[in-house]
Amino acid sequence: MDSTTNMKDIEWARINKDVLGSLETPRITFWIVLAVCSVLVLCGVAAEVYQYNHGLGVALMDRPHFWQLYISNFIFWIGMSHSGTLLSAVLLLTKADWRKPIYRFAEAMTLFSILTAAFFPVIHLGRVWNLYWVLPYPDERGIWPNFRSPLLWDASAIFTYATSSALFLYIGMIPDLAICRDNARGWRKPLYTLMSLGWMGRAREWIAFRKTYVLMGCFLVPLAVSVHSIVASDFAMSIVPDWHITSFPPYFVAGALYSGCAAIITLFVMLRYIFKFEAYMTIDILEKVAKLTFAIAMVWNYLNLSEYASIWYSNDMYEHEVLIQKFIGPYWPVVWGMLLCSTVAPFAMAFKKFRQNLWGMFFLSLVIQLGMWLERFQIVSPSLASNHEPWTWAVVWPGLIQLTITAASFGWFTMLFLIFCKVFPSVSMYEVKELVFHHRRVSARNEIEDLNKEKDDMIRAQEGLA
Amino acid sequence: MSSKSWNRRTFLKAMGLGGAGSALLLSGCGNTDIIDEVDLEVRKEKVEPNVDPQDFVQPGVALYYASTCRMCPAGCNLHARIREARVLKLEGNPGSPVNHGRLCPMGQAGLHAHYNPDRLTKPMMRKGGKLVDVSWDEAMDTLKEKLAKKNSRLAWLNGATSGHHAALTKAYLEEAGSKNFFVFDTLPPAVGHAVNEAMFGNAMPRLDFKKAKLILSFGADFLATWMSPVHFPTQYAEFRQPPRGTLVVAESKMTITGANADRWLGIRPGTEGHLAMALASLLVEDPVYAKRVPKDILAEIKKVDPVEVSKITGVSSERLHKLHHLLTKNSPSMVLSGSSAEGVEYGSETARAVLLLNVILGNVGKTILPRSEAVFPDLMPKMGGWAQLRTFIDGLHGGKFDTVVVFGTNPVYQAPAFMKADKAYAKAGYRISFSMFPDETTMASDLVLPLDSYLEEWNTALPAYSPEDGFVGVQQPVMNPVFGEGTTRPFGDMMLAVIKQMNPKYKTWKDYEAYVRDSLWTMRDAMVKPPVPTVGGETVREAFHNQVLSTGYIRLKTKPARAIKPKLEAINLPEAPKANSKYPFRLLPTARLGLWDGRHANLPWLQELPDQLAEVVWDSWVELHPSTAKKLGGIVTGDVLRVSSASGSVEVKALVTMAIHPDCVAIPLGQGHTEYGRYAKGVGVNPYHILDAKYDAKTGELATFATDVNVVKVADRGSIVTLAHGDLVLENGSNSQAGRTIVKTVTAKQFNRTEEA
Amino acid sequence: MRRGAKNPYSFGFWCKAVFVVVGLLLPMAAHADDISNAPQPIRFPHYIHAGKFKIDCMYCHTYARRSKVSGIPMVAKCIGCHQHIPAVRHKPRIEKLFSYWKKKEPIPWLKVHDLPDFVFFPHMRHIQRFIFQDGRPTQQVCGMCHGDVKTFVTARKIRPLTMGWCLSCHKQFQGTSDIGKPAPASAWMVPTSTAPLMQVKYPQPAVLNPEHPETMTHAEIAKLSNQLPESIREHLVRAPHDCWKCHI
Amino acid sequence: MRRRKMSVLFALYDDFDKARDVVADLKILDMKELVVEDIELYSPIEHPEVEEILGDISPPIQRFTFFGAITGAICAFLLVAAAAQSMFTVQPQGGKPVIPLPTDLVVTYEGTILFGVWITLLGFLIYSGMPRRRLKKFYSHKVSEDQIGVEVLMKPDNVEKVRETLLSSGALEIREV
Amino acid sequence: MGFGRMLENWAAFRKDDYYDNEPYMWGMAIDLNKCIGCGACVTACYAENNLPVVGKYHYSQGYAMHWMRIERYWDEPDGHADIDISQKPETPMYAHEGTPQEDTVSFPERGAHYIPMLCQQCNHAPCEPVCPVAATYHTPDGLNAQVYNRCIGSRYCGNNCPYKVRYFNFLDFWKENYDGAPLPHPLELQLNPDLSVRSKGVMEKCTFCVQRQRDAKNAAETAGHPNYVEDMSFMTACQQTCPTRAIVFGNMKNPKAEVSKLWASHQVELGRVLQDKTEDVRGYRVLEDLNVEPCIMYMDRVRNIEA
Repeated sequence: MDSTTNMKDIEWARINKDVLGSLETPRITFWIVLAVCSVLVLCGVAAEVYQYNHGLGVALMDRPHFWQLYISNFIFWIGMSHSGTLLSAVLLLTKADWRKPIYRFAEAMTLFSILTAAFFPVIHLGRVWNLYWVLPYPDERGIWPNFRSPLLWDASAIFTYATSSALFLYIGMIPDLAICRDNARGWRKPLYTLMSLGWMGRAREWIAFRKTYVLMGCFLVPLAVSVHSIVASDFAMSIVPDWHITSFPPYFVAGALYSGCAAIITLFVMLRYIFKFEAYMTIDILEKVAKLTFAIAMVWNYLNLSEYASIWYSNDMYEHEVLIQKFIGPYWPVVWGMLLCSTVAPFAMAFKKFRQNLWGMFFLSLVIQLGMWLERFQIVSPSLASNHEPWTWAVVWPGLIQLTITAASFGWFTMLFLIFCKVFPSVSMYEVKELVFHHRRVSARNEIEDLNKEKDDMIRAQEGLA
Repeated sequence: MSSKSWNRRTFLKAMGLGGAGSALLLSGCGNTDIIDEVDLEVRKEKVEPNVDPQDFVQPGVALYYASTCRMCPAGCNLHARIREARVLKLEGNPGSPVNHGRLCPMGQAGLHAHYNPDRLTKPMMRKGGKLVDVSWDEAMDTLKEKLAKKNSRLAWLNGATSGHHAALTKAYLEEAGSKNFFVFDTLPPAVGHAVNEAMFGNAMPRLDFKKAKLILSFGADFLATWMSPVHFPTQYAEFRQPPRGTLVVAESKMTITGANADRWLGIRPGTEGHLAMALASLLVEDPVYAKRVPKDILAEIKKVDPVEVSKITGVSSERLHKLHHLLTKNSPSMVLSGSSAEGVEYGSETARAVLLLNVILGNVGKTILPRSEAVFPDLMPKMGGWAQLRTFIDGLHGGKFDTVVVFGTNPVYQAPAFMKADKAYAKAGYRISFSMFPDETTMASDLVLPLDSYLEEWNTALPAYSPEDGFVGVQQPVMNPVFGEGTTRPFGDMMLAVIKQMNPKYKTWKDYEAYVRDSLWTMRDAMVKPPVPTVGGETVREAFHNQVLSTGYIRLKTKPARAIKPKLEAINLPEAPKANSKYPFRLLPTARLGLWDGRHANLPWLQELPDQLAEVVWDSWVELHPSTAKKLGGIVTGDVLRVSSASGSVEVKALVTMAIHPDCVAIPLGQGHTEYGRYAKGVGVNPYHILDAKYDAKTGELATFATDVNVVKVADRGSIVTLAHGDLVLENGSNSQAGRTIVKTVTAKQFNRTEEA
Repeated sequence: MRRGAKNPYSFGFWCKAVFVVVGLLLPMAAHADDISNAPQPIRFPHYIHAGKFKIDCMYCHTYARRSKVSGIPMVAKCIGCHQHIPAVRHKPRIEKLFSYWKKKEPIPWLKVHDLPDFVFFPHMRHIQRFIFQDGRPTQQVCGMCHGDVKTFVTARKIRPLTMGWCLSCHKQFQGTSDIGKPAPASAWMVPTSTAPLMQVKYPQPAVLNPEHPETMTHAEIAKLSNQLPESIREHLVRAPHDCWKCHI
Repeated sequence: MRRRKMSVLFALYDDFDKARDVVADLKILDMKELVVEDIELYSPIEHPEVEEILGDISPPIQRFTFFGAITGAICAFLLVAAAAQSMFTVQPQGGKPVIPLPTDLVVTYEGTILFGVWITLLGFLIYSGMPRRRLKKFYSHKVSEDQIGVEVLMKPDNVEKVRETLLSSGALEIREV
Repeated sequence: MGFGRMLENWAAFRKDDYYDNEPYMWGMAIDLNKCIGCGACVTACYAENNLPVVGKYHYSQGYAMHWMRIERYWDEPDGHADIDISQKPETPMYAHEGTPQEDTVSFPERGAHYIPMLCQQCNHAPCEPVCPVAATYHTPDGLNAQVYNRCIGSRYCGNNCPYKVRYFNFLDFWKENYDGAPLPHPLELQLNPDLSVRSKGVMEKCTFCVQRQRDAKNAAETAGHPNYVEDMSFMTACQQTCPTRAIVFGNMKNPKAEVSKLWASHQVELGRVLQDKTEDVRGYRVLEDLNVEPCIMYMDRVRNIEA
């Protein structure tokens, strides 16, 4: 099962050929998916324009439900971004080699899910055209945004996260861009030349590069944690029953990693199929990711249950109400669906057979993501539905506009991601080379040891004869 | 129609030009919007100066004019807030004894009647079967030709009216030599008035809430729709001050009054009289009470068996004794009988039985106070009721009238289907309608004369229930006609123009304003405190008018009232209502504070004001008790039911509530218009249309609460729009506080103990 | 794209495009705001009335000291003077004025100083403060916002009348302290004269405000004010530091 | 004394070990008589060992990071606690304490990371001598693919010695500039 | 100047009595013993504050814009067992049956629980700190202000309001009135020029009729006593129209004002979560336990349980 067997006899040249080939000729599936996504995006744009002209009423929220799907999508996408950081930064710092073939698209996923998430607070605004008022710039009115509002913390956190992860992705790509530059033709040539900053693979460059990369990794890990904690504080800082919970930040972070890992599995299988990366994205890497996902799933479940428990024992009338309404109230399909998808389903990953089943994992990852999406919805809506004021209790389900824009966000994300994979190497060539190099080293050392052993045996045999 | 001399009227005109045309006025606040990109008008803003205003007129500074509210017969006194010649807000007149500076929802919504987009702005005549706009000259000529002559076959149907409108109408009818003057208004309790008249010698004796320690109301919704929606609540507030009076309400469907009762007795419909008799029989066991009633009636009372009654009414006998105990303990008390008690075939019997309690308890003279006779009888309010409408419609059916004038009421909409009011109205020779709105009757008329709103015309109005004798409310225009000159006209001007042709002595008055001013001036000597000039250089008459107009009402000297000597008659209540297997439920067409009897259905604010108990907006509904709903096969709120009586059926959404007796279903009044403008047309149903032809035996009033109906479910759950719009709330059934203490309650004993000091 | 092919959308091209667009938009934007060339029904010569004859602003705009709005003089006021000035009766604009008067119609002036509708500017307060308390000359005070009207023909909007512009003045007069505790009047008020405050009499409306007792004497007010806490009692005048003073 | 123009030899090897050997040889040669001015290694992947071959060339990027983080913290804190406070009229503070600590901490934290990352990038660019406008003449695509390049800088009269040293350890190709 | 303000703000770090020197602190007291739930206050609010009529459809969606609503509850809350809500209800006879009904029928025999719910103008308002652009803030008068033209419609305040008395303009109710048509002429003539008409995407709420306050203060300042507005010299629209005088509004900094007297006599104090009240005193504030410090005191509903 050890991957050295197949990894070590990959020619470096072949690595270049395969990965660069992925930029040229994908399967037809690529174009189909791309077309579907762009249609979705167009629908979303139309919906948004309609909402912009008529006001948020067309999105069918109502008085207690001032927030709904837009915000839960926001949390969902922000959460998805975390796994990228996990794979690239955390595993980088922990020197886990198996990350090398897959961390590139994980990072890309991070970046694009942030870009997707960043749309939602804007779409959600009642007066989008005044968005710039949240920026702290010295205007003539002499009024600054209210930094006490967690929404501004969001803004700062997301800005930092987006730029940092973009830089992280870019820096990590420079050597590969150099490779592309050396092999590209046509319009790609100037692009890569520009972006590879004249990388020549000198020793100095390599050393500075490695240092920078590690340092950035050190920054990204706490950053990722802080970002989702801040998103959680949007809720934890309010007094809405069942939002005002101390354990929300860790709960959100765990959920984020959970859904993110599931997303990685999805994209893993997708890329492996579309770009024919069977040689690099091997089954055992998939299994490693699955193990990781399973562990995180257990953490998330623990936090989820502990939240229920803490509410139950808190003896707080308002929160009890919400909890009960969650399970037997009108939102029960959402809550039970979430529990089914993201608490029960992941136990399939306890079995090795399943972990190594490519399409099984693909399906499971989709289920888990659905579950986590429902989780975000059941965080936002039921609390608002049965709030402090019994008179205003109400149930409202997201309308067509909200759903369209949600679907569009998925399309938008996938579209950006596929385009990225088409333009930039989605598998880090130099790191795979390093992987191969080390495997060769290891196997070479083994051979030498074998030879020595034979020699000793012969010597011992001769001594025995003598 | 208006003078050209520079007096206050012309100031209004000059000021009003802005108000008449558009909102573009001084101060640039005409269009108020938080972002300029959205403007209520497209043009660049203009500033239009006054031509020649009085010196107290300042743009940007609000003025208050005193007038009188005519949204219902209660006749509250107003202060209208004016800015830039637009009336912006109506407040109560603090000095007024009627409303003490307060107003009800309808009074507040008077602005929407005044500014209503559906108001008639042009006179219309029926030519070739359809109504067409005509010029005022033509309309007035036709009016004079039709009315300005002796004509005994002329019939005049009026809404509840008072003051100089009433006087002028009376004068005209005398000139025309017609006796056919009918007054029809739905809500005033005609039966109660008749019984009061017979018993206490006055249709509406004065009620002293402050003195009463206990109020026992048999369906008298005095906090909302019982004659004065504002005056009685103000008195109620006093009544609830420590030491706090107790309110017990016995009715079949909870009204606002019932919702504020200390004890609400949901009794079976139509058995209020029996309950009263039972109480009487318990009371007269005590000789102190017994000696207050003559022998024959006493014997009759003694015949009543409380146990039997508690079976009939559904009020347990221990409750009866508790009530008896309360009545004996809290004296003086006050017993009121209201529409829902009187709206049955034996209504006057019930009313007499109820009011008899006042006599037995000796409240007469303590809380039921006499009135002195009217100073100017012509000005007194004319209430009327179904009986007069009945004779009017019978007359129409009999082809007795060739010319019919309808003013201030809407029979075609109000009258039950069996009366065939529309057909009868069609039979009339020539139909003239004075109206502000395109209501059903107006649209069926031959000549339609658009009226000024009550905020645009001169008049006097006397309250239906007057807290003081000799109280006259003065009404003056607070702004120019909204739609400008030559659109709408005041009723008074038109009638004056007609009378002038018949009697030259009316020529002395240029217009109705002069007529009202003069007649007010003639009242000067009868006033309690005639105004005297305060400012130098002011003639007595100027001073009189300025002060009367700025006060908004006048008080007249009255002779001391003679004490009430109750005249009691025999009471013969029928047995308990018979079982009716075909129509098992009793239909209660209950009035809403807001839509009233349907005349306010075209006011958006009132349509959007939730019903005070059902919390429903913009709709009709039928209320059932949960047990009834269960019995009918699990009806839930929102189901569409067909409510059918012997004379018709309506389809309306169900609303399951506990505040109604299981024997009856209640449909609110006010909706179900087929005309009457964009806000009212096609909203809800009108329960009056399915009433049976049952009349009160004595007074001949229509028994509106005597119709039995059957209820079947025709469609599954639709949406019913309530203030608490949430499904969660609806599914919780009764809106509960879910354990939160949003409204806490303490007992009256604690209340008195802590707040007596 | 082929090498060496001239890129039609070069950087320079975009620069030109932006320049042209802005060049087109700017005058339009400027025009949208400035209606000084708007056709007023009567070309009212301020420079004659305020300049040549030195008529006090508040003689015509008489509401300014009593009301939120300065107000356009009533037609009767114009007539009141002009019926005694036969010298100019023949002028077309005076003819027009009289024709309005005969028809008893208001003159449909176009609004020049048109604030956004969510801004509320009480003329009364500013007049009270600067003319009657500081005793500054009227034209100077009105000129703070309306410019040197005595040189205009019809009024023009020459100040931006934006929030920043308002604040520029208010901050200055507000003093440094705006955290809760108001600055005493001496902190920012520069009395230029010791003229006594002019008493402004409100004309008596038809009826008093509802629920409004007859106005109290100063003794009563003093008595009542003494019941207020010490810190509140001292007479403080200050510029607004509260959005709701101007925006509702 | 007048410096003479240097000449460069660039050799390609198919294996890192060979490259390492040749560097060692060149060092020995250099010890005998000073021929080599400078040696640079070109590789498609990172070889941490080159540090001890070519001597310590480790750049102090972490200092950039450190100062960047400090700057970021200060700027962000000033943004909230100073700039904002100086801009606030009484209105936004609404009668509450004017230095909201959680906010300050959060924004400071984010600012720290933001500046830290950017300035680290700056340090990287400086020490790796990038961005470079054009590549060196002898640069070969092979380097970015699978071969190791050794660049030797020397006086022109030493070219031959070095060349045979390079050839001796099996250079696939040698370019001279 | 900015720098000076910064220093002052820092000097005032952790200072929490900014508004103690302010002359005004508007408060309200609502007597549920008097309130009959007629809804006059609601209509008055519509008339005074330019509230749009949204029509049936939008009302059903929960877009209603009444700043003030009258809630009607049927049940008695817990902890009030002294009110006997467990009356054994009478068993009525159905006319169409001869026999008494088996299942006992229950009526709300103590009537309804009416409570006018409007913005409580909290002193620890949860809506204030969460607004990203500081469009809602606390005025020196102790009001909870909402600046419409600053609002960008993030609706965070609406979520955070425990009373749910913030109303969001989901649509442009003036351009798309109750039936999608713009507000018909001449209804726009009624609009109150003293305050603005809100457009779509803006949060709005009860302001204690701030436009009336402003006029009253102007009058007081002109009359020469800028820090003293006579009690009852102006009223909020709801107070002015309330037929039973259940609503009392005034300046709580003025000890002689009726509202301050009521608060004092009912032993409700601003600035404390748990009031130490003697038994049976009726004053309380809704959802007091959230420590949001409402400026509206309610007085318990009263029922005579001997009846």
